[in-house]
Amino acid sequence: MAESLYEIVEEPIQVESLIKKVERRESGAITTFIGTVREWTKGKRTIYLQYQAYIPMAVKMLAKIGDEIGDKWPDTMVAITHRIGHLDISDIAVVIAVSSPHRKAAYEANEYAIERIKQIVPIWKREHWEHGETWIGNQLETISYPNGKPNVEDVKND
Amino acid sequence: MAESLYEIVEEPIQVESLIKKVERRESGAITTFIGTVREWTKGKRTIYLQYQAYIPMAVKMLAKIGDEIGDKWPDTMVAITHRIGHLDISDIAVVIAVSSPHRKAAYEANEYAIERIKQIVPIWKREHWEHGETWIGNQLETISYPNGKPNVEDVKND
Amino acid sequence: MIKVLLFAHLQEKLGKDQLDIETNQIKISELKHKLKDQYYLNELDGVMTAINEEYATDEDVVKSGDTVAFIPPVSGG
Amino acid sequence: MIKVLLFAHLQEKLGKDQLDIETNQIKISELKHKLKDQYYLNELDGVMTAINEEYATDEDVVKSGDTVAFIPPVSGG
Repeated sequence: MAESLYEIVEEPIQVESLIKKVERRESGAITTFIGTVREWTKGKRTIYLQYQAYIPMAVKMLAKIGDEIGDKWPDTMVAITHRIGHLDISDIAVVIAVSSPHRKAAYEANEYAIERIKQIVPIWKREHWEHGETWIGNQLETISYPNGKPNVEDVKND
Repeated sequence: MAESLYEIVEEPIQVESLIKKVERRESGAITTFIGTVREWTKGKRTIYLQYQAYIPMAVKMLAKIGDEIGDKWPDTMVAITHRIGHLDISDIAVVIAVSSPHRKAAYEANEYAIERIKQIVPIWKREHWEHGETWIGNQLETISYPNGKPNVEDVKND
Repeated sequence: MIKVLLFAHLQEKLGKDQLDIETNQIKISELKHKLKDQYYLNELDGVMTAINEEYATDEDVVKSGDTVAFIPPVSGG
Repeated sequence: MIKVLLFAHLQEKLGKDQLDIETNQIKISELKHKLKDQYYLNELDGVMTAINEEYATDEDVVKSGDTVAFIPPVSGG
């Protein structure tokens, strides 16, 4: 396989291309997670988003998530692409595809991937609200890392 | 929306078309489950599959699953397409797409849908193995319904 | 007349996917008994029944004009 | 020389995405202190650090040729 399983891109993401990357004859299940730009968050209207990444480290951390999944769910195969730059409402920010012989692992590994992305991958979202703008992850949700490293327990379901 | 959310088809399923059906401005997450034909099951090699359905009832039962999901996860939207006829290895048999403002419900509702499909939707799979063939659901996995109706507890993770 | 639909191995065994039963009304348990006798369809034990595309029980009664489908354990997905 | 990369609000506050620090080696905690003093970057509290694209702690030491990145709480996905 010449193509990369872990990518940060500036162009729209094609879901089918990620599905193709994880297709195997031994698969019986493929799950995908598609993160899209939502218009309303807690009563505030988003106009558009900007994502910024520390690209080489972000790719490394995506690959690290893939390695973690390989340890926890040995028969799975994972591909992740995250888009950066300007994204409008309903645009796709991230796609995670997981294939597995059996479905349970495909769901679990997929959900694990998005939780880890929100913990360790150096990507930042700037929300452009109807009235103002802000980098998410600092002012709104004051998270700090007392242990030096991001922790599984920090994750919220958003 | 003129297009149907619940379909039984004989042609290949396009994943993107199901994603389009559930896209909404209020969505932040779309999950898909793609069930594919697996080559090996417990050491036996599959050559191809044939699916048969009681089509009008199958469509009704898919819609019922959608209603159940609407009750359990009120903000979600669901689309399901199941293919019947001759399917080769890696062909897509079923696609489930769920959109939701938040990701947890999108995963949970999606997994619920595939479990319910395996319980109540009148579709049968005929396995054509390397050495012989059989309808799945009778000889191999002798399930009966003592309570009159298929039950959640019957489901296995395959 | 009651229309009876057969699927999967039931259909294969009988060599047809549909039967017409000439009766005004009959309980599902009796209909199953009748078909087991007439066609040696012992496979009807442990098979679900749908009346007019909704799951039903052996105690339900079908009338002329109804469609009965025998639903072997399903294996979609 | 140590290369320092800045992202998100840190980058915005400083008006640049990169700084070069002329030193042979320095502990991360000291580097943070230095930048807080020099650029009023109090935002460096509660910010993670990466050395050569791997997460590091305030106790780690960087040497000339290393790349340090300050990683505010991430918000991808």
